[in-house]
Amino acid sequence: MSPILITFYCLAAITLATAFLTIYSKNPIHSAIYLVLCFFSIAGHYLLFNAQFLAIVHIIVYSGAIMILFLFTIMLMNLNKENEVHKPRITRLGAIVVFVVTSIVLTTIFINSKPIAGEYPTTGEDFQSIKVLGKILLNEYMVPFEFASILLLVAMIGVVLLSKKEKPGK
Amino acid sequence: MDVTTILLLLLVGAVATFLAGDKLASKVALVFSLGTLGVSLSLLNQLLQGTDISFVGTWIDNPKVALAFKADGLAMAMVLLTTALTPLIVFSSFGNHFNNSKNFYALVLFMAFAMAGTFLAADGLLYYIFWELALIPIYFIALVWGNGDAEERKKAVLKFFIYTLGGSLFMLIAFAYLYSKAGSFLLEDLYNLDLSAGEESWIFLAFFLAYAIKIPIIPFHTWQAKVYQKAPTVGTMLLSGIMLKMGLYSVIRWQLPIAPHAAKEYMPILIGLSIAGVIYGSIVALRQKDLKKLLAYSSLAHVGLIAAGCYTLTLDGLSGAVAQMIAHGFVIVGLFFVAEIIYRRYETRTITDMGGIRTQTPKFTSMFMILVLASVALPGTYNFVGEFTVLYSLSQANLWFAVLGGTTIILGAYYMLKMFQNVMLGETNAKAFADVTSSEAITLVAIIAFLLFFGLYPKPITDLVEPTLKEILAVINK
Amino acid sequence: MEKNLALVLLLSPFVGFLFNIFFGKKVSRTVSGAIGTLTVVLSFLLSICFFSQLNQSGKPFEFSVFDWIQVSNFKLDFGILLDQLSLLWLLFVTGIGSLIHLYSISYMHDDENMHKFFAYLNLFVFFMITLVVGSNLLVMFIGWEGVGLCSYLLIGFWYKNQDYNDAAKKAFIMNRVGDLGFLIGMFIIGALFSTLNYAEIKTALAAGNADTALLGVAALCLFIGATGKSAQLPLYTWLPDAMAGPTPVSALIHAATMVTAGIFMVTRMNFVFDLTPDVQNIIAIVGALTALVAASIGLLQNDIKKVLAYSTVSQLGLMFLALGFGAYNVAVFHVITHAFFKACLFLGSGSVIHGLHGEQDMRNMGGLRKAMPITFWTMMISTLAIAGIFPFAGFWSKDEILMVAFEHNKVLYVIASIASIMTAFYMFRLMYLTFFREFRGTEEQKHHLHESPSLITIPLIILAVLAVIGGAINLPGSMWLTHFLEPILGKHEAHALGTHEFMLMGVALVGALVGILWANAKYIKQAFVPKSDAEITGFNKTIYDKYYVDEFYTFLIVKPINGLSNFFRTTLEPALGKVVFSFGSLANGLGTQGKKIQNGNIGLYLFVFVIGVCAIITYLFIAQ
Amino acid sequence: MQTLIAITALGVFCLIAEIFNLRKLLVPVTVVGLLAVLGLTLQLWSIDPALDTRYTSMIAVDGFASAFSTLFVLLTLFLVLMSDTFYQEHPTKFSDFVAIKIFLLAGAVAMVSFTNLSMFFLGIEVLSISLYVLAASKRLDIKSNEAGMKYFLMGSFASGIILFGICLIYGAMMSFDVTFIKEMSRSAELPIWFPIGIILVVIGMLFKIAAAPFHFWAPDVYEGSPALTTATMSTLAKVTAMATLFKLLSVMNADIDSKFQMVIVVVSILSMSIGNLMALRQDNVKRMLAFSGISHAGFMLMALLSISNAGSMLLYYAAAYALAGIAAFAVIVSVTGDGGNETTARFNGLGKTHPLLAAILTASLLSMAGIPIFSGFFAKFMLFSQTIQSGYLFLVIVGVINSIISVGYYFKLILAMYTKEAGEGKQAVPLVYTIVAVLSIAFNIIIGLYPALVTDLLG
Amino acid sequence: MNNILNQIGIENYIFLSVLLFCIGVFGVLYRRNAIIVFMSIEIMLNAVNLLFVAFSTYHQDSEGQVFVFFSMAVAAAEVAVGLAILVSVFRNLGSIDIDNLKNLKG
Repeated sequence: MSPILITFYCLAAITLATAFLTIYSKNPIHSAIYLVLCFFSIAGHYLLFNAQFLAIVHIIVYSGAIMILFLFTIMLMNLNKENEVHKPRITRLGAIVVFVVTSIVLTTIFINSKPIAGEYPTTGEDFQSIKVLGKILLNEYMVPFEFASILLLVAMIGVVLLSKKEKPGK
Repeated sequence: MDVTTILLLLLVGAVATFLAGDKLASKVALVFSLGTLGVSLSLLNQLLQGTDISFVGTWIDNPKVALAFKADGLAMAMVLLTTALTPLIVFSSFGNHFNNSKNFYALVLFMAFAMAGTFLAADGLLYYIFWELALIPIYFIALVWGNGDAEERKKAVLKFFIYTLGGSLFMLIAFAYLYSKAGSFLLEDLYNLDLSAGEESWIFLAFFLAYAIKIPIIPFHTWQAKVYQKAPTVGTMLLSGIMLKMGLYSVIRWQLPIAPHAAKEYMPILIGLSIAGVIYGSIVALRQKDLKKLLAYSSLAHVGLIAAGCYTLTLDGLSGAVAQMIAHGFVIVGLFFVAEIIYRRYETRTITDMGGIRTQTPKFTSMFMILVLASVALPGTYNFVGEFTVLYSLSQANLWFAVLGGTTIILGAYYMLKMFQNVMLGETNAKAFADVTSSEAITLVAIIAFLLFFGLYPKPITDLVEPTLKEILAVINK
Repeated sequence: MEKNLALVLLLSPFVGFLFNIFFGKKVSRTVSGAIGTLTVVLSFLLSICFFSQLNQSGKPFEFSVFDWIQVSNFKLDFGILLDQLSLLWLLFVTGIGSLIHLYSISYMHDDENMHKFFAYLNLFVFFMITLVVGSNLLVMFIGWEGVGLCSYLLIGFWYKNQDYNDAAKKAFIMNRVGDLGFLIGMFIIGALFSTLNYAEIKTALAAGNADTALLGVAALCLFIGATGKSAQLPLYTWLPDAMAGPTPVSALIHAATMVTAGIFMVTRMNFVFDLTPDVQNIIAIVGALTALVAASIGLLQNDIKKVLAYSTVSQLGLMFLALGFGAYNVAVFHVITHAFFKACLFLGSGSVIHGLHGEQDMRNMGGLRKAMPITFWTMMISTLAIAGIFPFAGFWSKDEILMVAFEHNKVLYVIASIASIMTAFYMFRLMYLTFFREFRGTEEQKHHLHESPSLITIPLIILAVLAVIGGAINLPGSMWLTHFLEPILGKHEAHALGTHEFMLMGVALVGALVGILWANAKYIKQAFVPKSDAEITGFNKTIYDKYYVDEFYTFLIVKPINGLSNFFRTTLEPALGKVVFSFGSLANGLGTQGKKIQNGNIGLYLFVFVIGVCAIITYLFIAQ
Repeated sequence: MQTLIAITALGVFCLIAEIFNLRKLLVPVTVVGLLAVLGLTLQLWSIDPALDTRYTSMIAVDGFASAFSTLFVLLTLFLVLMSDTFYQEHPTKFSDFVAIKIFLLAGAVAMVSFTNLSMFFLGIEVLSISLYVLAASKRLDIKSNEAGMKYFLMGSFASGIILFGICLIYGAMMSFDVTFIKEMSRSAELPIWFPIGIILVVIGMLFKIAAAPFHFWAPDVYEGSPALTTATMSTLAKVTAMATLFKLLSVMNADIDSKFQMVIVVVSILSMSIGNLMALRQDNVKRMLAFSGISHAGFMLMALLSISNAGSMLLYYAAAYALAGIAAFAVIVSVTGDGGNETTARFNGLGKTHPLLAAILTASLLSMAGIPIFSGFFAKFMLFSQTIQSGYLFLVIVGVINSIISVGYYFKLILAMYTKEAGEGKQAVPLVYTIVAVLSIAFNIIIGLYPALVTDLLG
Repeated sequence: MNNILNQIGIENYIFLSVLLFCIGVFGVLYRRNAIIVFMSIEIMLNAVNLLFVAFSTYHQDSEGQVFVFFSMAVAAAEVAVGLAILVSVFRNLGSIDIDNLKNLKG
């Protein structure tokens, strides 16, 4: 049990637990907070891989932008109450069954598959620093990079479209 | 000039009729259908002189579909049936008033186009396309201009459409399969295909499903009576006069030569079914109260006999079947027209509401009588020639087939005469019944003249179709 | 030239038909009747020409008009054959036809549709000629069906009466039953010999290698055809009903000519029947039974025409009896004599009916002897002829039949004799009830009683004369008819007129006299008048109601078919329809159920989604 | 690549036009622009697609991509043409609607011409997000909201699955480049991640084309969305997803073993049957067409069974289906307008009041039902024929039975048009709808008469 | 630098991701509060992202990490649009209970 492995297990436990709690909490605010924690733990995983840039971006985007958006919305709708009626028992049972089945199925395939033999390759090259990522992003991945901007543009227009008030009548 | 002229003329006619507007539509349609008749007669002349009037062109490369129209004697006979009946049918409708008559007559011509195409096509897919195409106009004709309760009509017509379409889709599968084997849809290529017994068997059955529904052979006939009853008379005439023959023609042209071994194997069953249809149709017709329904069941009986003839796989059976197809085409159109003439005056199709018409209408009575007699195949009418030959071929196959099939001459006489008696005879009807108008008379006289002429002198038609039938038989027996 | 004349012979009545159909309404009734008559007379005259020619040359005249139907193994032409048999038939068909046409001019004069009547009558003659002169079976079949059609048209001539229409329909349909037999017979013969031409069949048969079993079936089928047309058991019931038609029609079609078509056909095909003795036996038995049954029914009928109709059936039975024994010439002889006297009887009864303005029930007649002397005497002569009284025509022909029967089969002889006695009885019963004692009708009828006009009486007289002398054509000893027909029927041993024969003649004569005396005793001495319908009881009622054969047929065939039809129409058809619809209903039902699953719940949708994913992955990667 | 750039530029133009209040110009310019794009695509294609060498690692234009791109541009053209009238109630949002449609087209083009999974993923997301927005775009209409919500929830769920699949493929292949993946998939012994990844991506795409059992969203979303959006989804989006699925499987040389084919067969049968059976009992026209679309997805899936040579067939089917769909929706939109009663009853008596529209709708329905001379027939026929050759006779029989069932509901609408009496008075129909309908049905019939026009495109 | 996966093992990350993904799926199915459902979807996406990075490290290849950026962009865009839709649903319906979204069915 190397320290790294221990760290991994800890992080993994936190990740899974917070993820689960996100879903399990009755109060949406709590869910959001757990989710933030979950994201942080995932960032921890990234750090574990030494992907610092990605970890930071992750925190900025998810915890910073997305979660704030969530929280805003929750506040906006005044949802910080535990008034959610549970789904009917059959549905919840179904959900649990699906959860179990899916986990088992997916896990089984991967267990059944051949374990990766031998050492993992180590090139020693830098592949995850800002510099390298930036180069790749703006050279090879130029088109998708630009295309992602279209995606965001569409999302922006879309949100505007959805929320813009129209002048009543013509 | 080749046979595409006929098709083009009909198609152009349909468009012209549509463009002519409601007032002129019927006349334009008549002109075009007569023109087509003229063209097809001149083409027939060319064919008889040995000119090749077939047409082969390319259409699609992948899948390989050719614009192949083969005009041999058999096809020409059927095309002539179509082009001869179409003007008659159009002309017969002059006494009716249709809303949107431009659409109506355009559809009639379009249907004639599709049917002529079905008879001519020598490429499987082309044939199938025409086959299906003929369904659409008749669907609308029956639906929009039909009579009786709208809901029931819709149901009946939809059933007809789905049923026939369903049957023919199985034929499409068969064609697709044949294509995958032969790499072409051309008739000759399909004829030359070597199929295993199992393949032949299911292909035969797939074809059979399509044709049995179209012809119809019991127990696939359930669409027929209702549709005949509900469709406008013009539609009924098109259906019974020509469209049923599409099925029978296809049996001869496609089903038998492509799957001859299966045909031989199933022969007793097929003839049995067909003859069961003869008897069944006759018996059901006995007690029909609706004139058009009665004629529908009589039609069921007659086509049963024709189908039986086809499935004997003998020259007699086939040539008798062709003769009977043509004869039945004319006579049933005439009879439905009679029903229509009565309807124009009495506005009823219920037989019990009629009776006692004869006193007032000597001409009409005579013509109706002759049609009835032709329908029961009295010697001297063309129907007799067909029925005789078919029954003869059946007797060659098995004497009992001939005996059972021959019951049609008894049962047919029974229901037709009973119908005639109830419709025409008896104490003078209180309601006045004007005798036939000259336009009505022309139609009926043309039909009667045809039936009597070829009844006494069927040789021209026999000579026309026999070489083709022999070729087909050669393929069947190869 | 000969060809053209033959065609004129054939087509002349057809021209009359066309004229009467298209222009009959426009010209006066007399003209239309005259034209109708003249065309038939023309045929008659031509027949005589051909007959005399044939008598000189002895060679039959055959030619083909045009090709007709072609089937794979043979071709049928529209051929005409004028030989001894067909000319014989032609003579009496056109001859009697002419007389009856003449008679009809007067008889039908009051009918508004007289031109149609003549048209149909002409058409009938045309078809009858076709039937007779055809050189192959199929041409005969045209005539065969054609006369059936005309019979239908004429029986239902007074179409306003639905009962008459029913009778007409019945006649046509029962004939068609026979026709089917005829067709099948033709098919077998066609298949066997690849021809339907009489001469060719004969040649082929002479060559000998025919499948006799199959030939037997063919012969039987042809005979079935004959039973339909010639009203034999079991298809005879249409003939009495056919009396619904105008009386000249009954005389021409249902007594003299059409009903003999069956005999003509069997005679024509004698070479086939000769090879099939079993079938011949059947024919004989059927003939004898028919003669007996019909005669017994005739005993108690009260309708004057019905009596004659049953008498016709019975006489036809006798002819078939003769045919069954291979005595074609005898049968033909009886056909001819029967044509004379039966036509005369019908026409006489028509005269009576005419005189009584449509009354047909003998219970309302009586004592007409004085009012209608010519009618009475001509009918009396014919009655004596049919009863078989020496030396009238019927005596000779009937006697021959009985003789033949005696030779071959004693039982059938007895049956035939009984039938003869009955014939004598009911014919005299008819005469007594009609012409003797006092009139039983209404005062008004009595007031109007009169002899018929000369156009009616002249044919009666001619026919009566023929009924007297008709026997001359085949008197024992000369046997002209038999010799005349030898080219067709082969040589028949002429009966030597020994004591045996004379004895039989005597027996027959005595039998006839017994019948007459019996009738005399009952209807003249006891002045018995048949009771009204309701009072008839017991076995008499059974006979009066014709052994309930019609009811039996109705019960056995008509009712089941109609029941079946109703069942098919009301039950099976909708059921079959439902089968098709049930697929649609099934699809619709599935759709309706499906709508419940599609309940708008995202959770459910995703649930199915995930289950689908799991299923696919499990199938692909886990399940081996 | 140029096509993509041009489309994007056009989209951006729309947004700028809004700023300068050029709304009147918007549709004409967009239409002209799209025509130019169409010309550009065709021209590039006719020269040699391979010449477009820039960024081939991301976008490569081959015949398949060009052909489908052309079809997409054409469909978008029709949709944009209809937008003018359709959105006239929303003048302030109009340019947004058009812009989103154009970007949606960009996404679609990216989806068929990708050579890198990232482009594929982004393309599908652009398409999806545009559709989420369009579905929910009637902000005051609860149905539209619901449709958007459902579509979004399920769509992003499916996106997650696709992403997971891509991730596994990456894990197995160490690359997103499909040419690289193709080579690798041939040579090396693969970790199981690869097939699983493929399957997950395929499942995600099955969701997008609304194949059973991943179809549940479609009817609800189609019904709730504004009619024009429904038209977009059922034509453009569906054929895009189908083409992409086809391309994915063909370019990645995914080993379609018999087991996988079995899955396709089952999904195809399920889709056809469920789609058709459910459509029988629908009263809402859009909903009915949604189910019809599900069944068509099932039909199109047959193309995957003979992936090596079914490309042109799929193109033909897609074109036939989409053109018929556009024609049908043009009529539906012109009858129902934006919202309101969309039941079949609304079409009562259309045959009398608007014979031309009725005829077009009839024709398009007949085409979908697969009646000859309409291209739908050839589409089905070629597919059947190909499937028979691949040895799936059983599947074809099921397909035929389903074709028969489908006539039942298509004709329900036709019956309503021709046999029932019109309920309301005659309403005016904007000319542009009629034009679009006529054009698209004309295209449909033309390719029905000359299938070679389309089938020869891909050799 | 040593490949860190030598000490953890790629399988562990796969299982972690799978479990996380499944939890996300579970959340989608289990909850009826739309916002939590969104969060669950975010969890799913993050599970994938995590796996991407793991694979990226496994292959010592940067493309995986690049992809994560796109994935984040997509997630952001989705969330933005999703929340916009959510808000308009909330406005019209007064609730964000997805079980209330049952107008469209049948």
